Amino acid sequence: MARVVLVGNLAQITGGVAEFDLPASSVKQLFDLLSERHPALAPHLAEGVAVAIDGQIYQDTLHEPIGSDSEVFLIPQIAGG
Amino acid sequence: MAKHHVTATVNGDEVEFLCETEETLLDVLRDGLNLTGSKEGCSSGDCGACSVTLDGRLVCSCLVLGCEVGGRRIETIEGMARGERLHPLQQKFLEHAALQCGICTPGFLVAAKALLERDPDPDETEVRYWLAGNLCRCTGYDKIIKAVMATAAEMRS
Amino acid sequence: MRYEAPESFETAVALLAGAKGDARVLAGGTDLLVQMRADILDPELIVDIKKIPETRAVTEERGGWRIGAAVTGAELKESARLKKAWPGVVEAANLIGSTQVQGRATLGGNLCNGSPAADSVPALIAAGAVASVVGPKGRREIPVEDVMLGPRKLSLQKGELIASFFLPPRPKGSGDAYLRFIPRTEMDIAVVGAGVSLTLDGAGKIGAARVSLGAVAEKVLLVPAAAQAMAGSTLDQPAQERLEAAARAACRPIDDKRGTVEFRTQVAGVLARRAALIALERARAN
Amino acid sequence: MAETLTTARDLPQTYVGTRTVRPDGVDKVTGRARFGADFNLPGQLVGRVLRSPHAHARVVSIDTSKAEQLPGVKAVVTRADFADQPSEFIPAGEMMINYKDMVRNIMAREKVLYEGHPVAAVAATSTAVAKRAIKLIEVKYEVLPHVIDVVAAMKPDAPLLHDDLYTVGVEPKPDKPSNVAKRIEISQGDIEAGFAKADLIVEREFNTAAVHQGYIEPHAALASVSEDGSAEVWCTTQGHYIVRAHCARLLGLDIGKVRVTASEIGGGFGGKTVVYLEPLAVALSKKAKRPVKMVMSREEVFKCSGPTSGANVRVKLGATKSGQFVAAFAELKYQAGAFQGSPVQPGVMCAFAPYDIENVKVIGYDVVSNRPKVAAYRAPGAPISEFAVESVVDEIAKKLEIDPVELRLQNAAREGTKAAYGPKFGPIGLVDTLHAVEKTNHYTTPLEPWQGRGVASGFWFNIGGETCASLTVNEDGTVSLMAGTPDIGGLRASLAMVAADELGVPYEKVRPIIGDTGSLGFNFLTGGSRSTFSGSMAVVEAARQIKADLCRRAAKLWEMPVEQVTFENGHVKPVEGASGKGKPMSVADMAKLAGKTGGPIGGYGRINAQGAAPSFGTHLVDLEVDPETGRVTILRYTVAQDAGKAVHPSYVEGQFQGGAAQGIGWALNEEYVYGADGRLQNAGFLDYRMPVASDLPMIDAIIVEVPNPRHPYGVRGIGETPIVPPMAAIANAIEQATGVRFTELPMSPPKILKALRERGVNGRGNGKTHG
Repeated sequence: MARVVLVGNLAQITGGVAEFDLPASSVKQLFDLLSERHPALAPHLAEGVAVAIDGQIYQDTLHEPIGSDSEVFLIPQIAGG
Repeated sequence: MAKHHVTATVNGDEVEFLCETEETLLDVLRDGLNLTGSKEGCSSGDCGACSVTLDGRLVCSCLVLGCEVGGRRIETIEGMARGERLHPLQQKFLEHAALQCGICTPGFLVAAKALLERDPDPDETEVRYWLAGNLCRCTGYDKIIKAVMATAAEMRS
Repeated sequence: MRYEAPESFETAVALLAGAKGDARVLAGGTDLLVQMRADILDPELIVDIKKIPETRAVTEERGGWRIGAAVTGAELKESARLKKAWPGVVEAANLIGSTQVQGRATLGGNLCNGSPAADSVPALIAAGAVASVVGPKGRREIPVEDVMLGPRKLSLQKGELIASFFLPPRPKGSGDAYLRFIPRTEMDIAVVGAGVSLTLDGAGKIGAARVSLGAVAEKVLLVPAAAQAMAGSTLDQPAQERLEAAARAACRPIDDKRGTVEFRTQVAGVLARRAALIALERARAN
Repeated sequence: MAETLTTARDLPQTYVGTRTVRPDGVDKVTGRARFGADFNLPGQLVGRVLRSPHAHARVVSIDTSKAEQLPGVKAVVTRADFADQPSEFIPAGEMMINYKDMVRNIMAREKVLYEGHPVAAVAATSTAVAKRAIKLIEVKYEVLPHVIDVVAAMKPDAPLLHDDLYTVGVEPKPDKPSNVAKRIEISQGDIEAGFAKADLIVEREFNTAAVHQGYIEPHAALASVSEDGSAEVWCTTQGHYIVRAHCARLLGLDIGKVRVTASEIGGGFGGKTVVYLEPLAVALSKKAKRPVKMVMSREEVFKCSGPTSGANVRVKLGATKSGQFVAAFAELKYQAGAFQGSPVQPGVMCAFAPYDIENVKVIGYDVVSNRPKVAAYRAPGAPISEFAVESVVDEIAKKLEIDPVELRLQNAAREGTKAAYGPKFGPIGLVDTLHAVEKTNHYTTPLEPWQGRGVASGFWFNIGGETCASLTVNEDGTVSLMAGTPDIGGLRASLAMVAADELGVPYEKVRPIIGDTGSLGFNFLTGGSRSTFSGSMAVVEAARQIKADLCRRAAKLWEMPVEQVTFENGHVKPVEGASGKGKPMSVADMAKLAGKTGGPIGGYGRINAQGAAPSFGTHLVDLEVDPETGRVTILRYTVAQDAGKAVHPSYVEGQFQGGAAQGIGWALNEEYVYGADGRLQNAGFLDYRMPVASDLPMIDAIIVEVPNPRHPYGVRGIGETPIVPPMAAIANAIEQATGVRFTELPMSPPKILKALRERGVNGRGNGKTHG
């Protein structure tokens, strides 16, 4: 089970729950599982959330694999100047 | 009011152009003579991107009227290289990476050339003050100053 | 917009006097062109005075100096004898803008732009410079401190223009200096400017002196009280303090984007003192 | 000069890491390079914009009839020419964009929200006619009260900019609109418990002014729309695919029918990641059926294009006696300008990123006010929050009498540290930069009275993103490289070096260009310190395809199984011990046979670059304060930053030096000054005081290289981090010089003199710096 943490305002949408243990093996599966549990999260996940898997930040990619003991953070997307 | 008919020498060539009173030398160079190497950064003499020499004197071409330059000698960035040979300043700017975006580069080169023609051995402070009217937002000036100093040293030897 | 470049004062004066709309004198153009581009000015006539010989000459006259109104700062710097006699004036003219601007900007333009922050004006006033003005009624001489009345307001009449400036002869033991405060090292308009000219008496004490302050009032000020504060002294600590106090007392500045009343007043004293010390050092070496 | 502390893994690199002459260099030193305003087309018209003189007003009516009748006027556009857009954040060009706001920012609709807000635009046969036409447009305004300051804008009775803006991120949902678009919060641990453990708590409030990117080239765009509705645009931008996306959306065009070519770009720093003139030029050209060219004046650049936020920041940091940080709190209020979208989110995430702190909470507010909408500026948001934090860190160091570098080393984030924003860091170089600075003789040179030395660190995430690059091997063996992200500061040189190393061809034989939007697939913009990082990955991918193809071709020529052919050191050759015969052939040899072996040789890298790694930096500054005038003179400056691997060390140093210079300007003199009328008072280079050459010393650049394991050459983005540390480094140095801590930017002479006098700090200084 991957440990999944919502950073910042996303936790408000899940009623304050910020941490989950989820059997996801890819970012897409993770998003699907989260959306199932908290349908209100779905638009936000489609709307620009970056995923940090074991410290590595991925922006905008659905196919990145997630390990069974991975630590995953959902954080806001970053652009830059 | 009819346009002014002006004849001048630009980079060694005699040129003729027509201009309105309010058109600046920079307008004339860029729009009339298609010499777009001189850049318009502010139109108020505060950035130096439009630097040219007028009878050998360094000026901002945005602060000179086109109708003032009749019979005078203008040198722009386009006249700096001789045939295939770059001016030593141009060469040193390349070697020292003294440019990033490059928009201020023509103005710096024209201004630095005017400095070295007056003073072949300026110290760092003199170079910095001479070039204080040329704004660069990319480089922090470090490599520009080094390139000018290196050129001066090479031209002296 | 008409552009004329007459070769004589008679023609220039006739053009200016006869203009129906706004008529402007063009010398270096470093203020005029900026204001035209920003749509602050839209003159009907521009009279370029640079083809009139007197406006472009630097000559020694009656032991003093005549400087054409359209001589640029860069040209002043190239006159070694002038630089030796009036270093403060030459330095002040070369604080106007960048190298590029110094290649164009003139003493006449700097004064007639009518800015209380003009760099060359406090130095000219401290030097006791007199403007030679030509106009429809002929020529008249006006002390520089009487040319500017307030921001963009001059005492010149329609058709009048400044032909040249006269800097008086320099007795032995004289020195002048100009300092200005700007936030950067270059390219700014003075937040405060201070010009000092002085002559030592036989005993090495300060005799005749003039102090002028820029950017601390609606026009550049001549401050006789500041000159009196150091008269008869060698600029020792008490004289320095008197000078600073007198300079500050003369200030009536405004708060604006470039500085506050408090800052300008405080720094005016500091610059007056620092400029006086430089002028004194020069006088002693002279 | 650069000092390499560690080296990237050993690759057969001939060019990467060397100081080549950039391929676009000659054009830039001869005036030949074409920037935004240097393009012209036959029949082109001049476009100009009528802008609001008011900070806040309802636009009651716009009458363009007189302007339209003026001879020479070919088109006039207003709000009526742009369809309204729904209020929702939708993905466009890899960013989330609210087009309801964007369509209003490029052309005011119901209200004007800042001085300079566009109200109408005209296209005419000359500048003079266009200027006259602008004056003939009659606009009736109902002037409304305005608000400029961020704290004032948050008050319940503040003038309201948008009556449909409800604060997101607060529970319960507000029932009244306000100027606060968003509240965000990140936290970990328990800050109350953390502060309870602290022996020393320092709490300070900071204010920073809005500052502009200050690129020397004004915005410029040339658009030509043909009768069949296809549009071509030439403009100066950090991302021409983004321009394409926005123009297509705002004008209802198919993306495939809009072709955008990026000119050479005269600086951007984030400010050219958005559109201002481009959609107006397209709309005018569509209406006039002629090309329309628009160029901003410098005044327009300052009044109407994005500065970055000014802000109000409160920081509280707790430490034990031994110097361990145990709890951190910050509250950030950022100006967004007239529409939501300040960089407060990254500001929140970056605030404490350089440190390993167990208990952290950061709250941020995104606040609209009657200023131009902010745009990205180099490490958007980070310089503001890190200025505040690094100032407080310095104060803790002084109070605990610990060397400021040592205190940072003690608390520095390292590989495995959990960042304040959540995830753990991979290999990072903060500690290395601190050590690098400590080892300089700069750090130990004695100071004189009125001089101070300051140190500060900084962090930026860096990003990757969608990127394309193609490599074509020409008949003579030369290589054409095409990239899709504008080259602001040496990208073409870096990519050509990578291509040369990958293919084993001479650097001079690789000619890189930036393609237009029709030439390559989508590219995200040049920003986020991504273009060398991502572009080089796309080039490596394109080269990989070429190498594989060459092996296939050689295998056929040699009648060998492809597995027995390899590409090494620029040559295809049989693997060691292969059965068949075949003499090694270079890329140029293969190029000669291209037609006979299957046609042109090329590779096309199309990637979404992942694996971007953060860059940390530490700055060291010496300065002198003139106690009689408040003037600060920068005496000496050193930057140490982790580049992962410096592809072109000179341009890496250039980024360090340029970022430091911008930060020095931000620290000392740059600011947006507004009058009581809500109008900007210093919209020009004369009074918006960016550093000039005589203001600065040489800036020593130390390149630290802690390789990024996710990049084939170890590269990290480096462009943004250098602007983060200077403000705090300078504030910390001024504190050392004078004993007074400054918490308001810019630290301009009037403020410094006032503070010194109020605290009775006086003296005549060293007399080295004249007024």
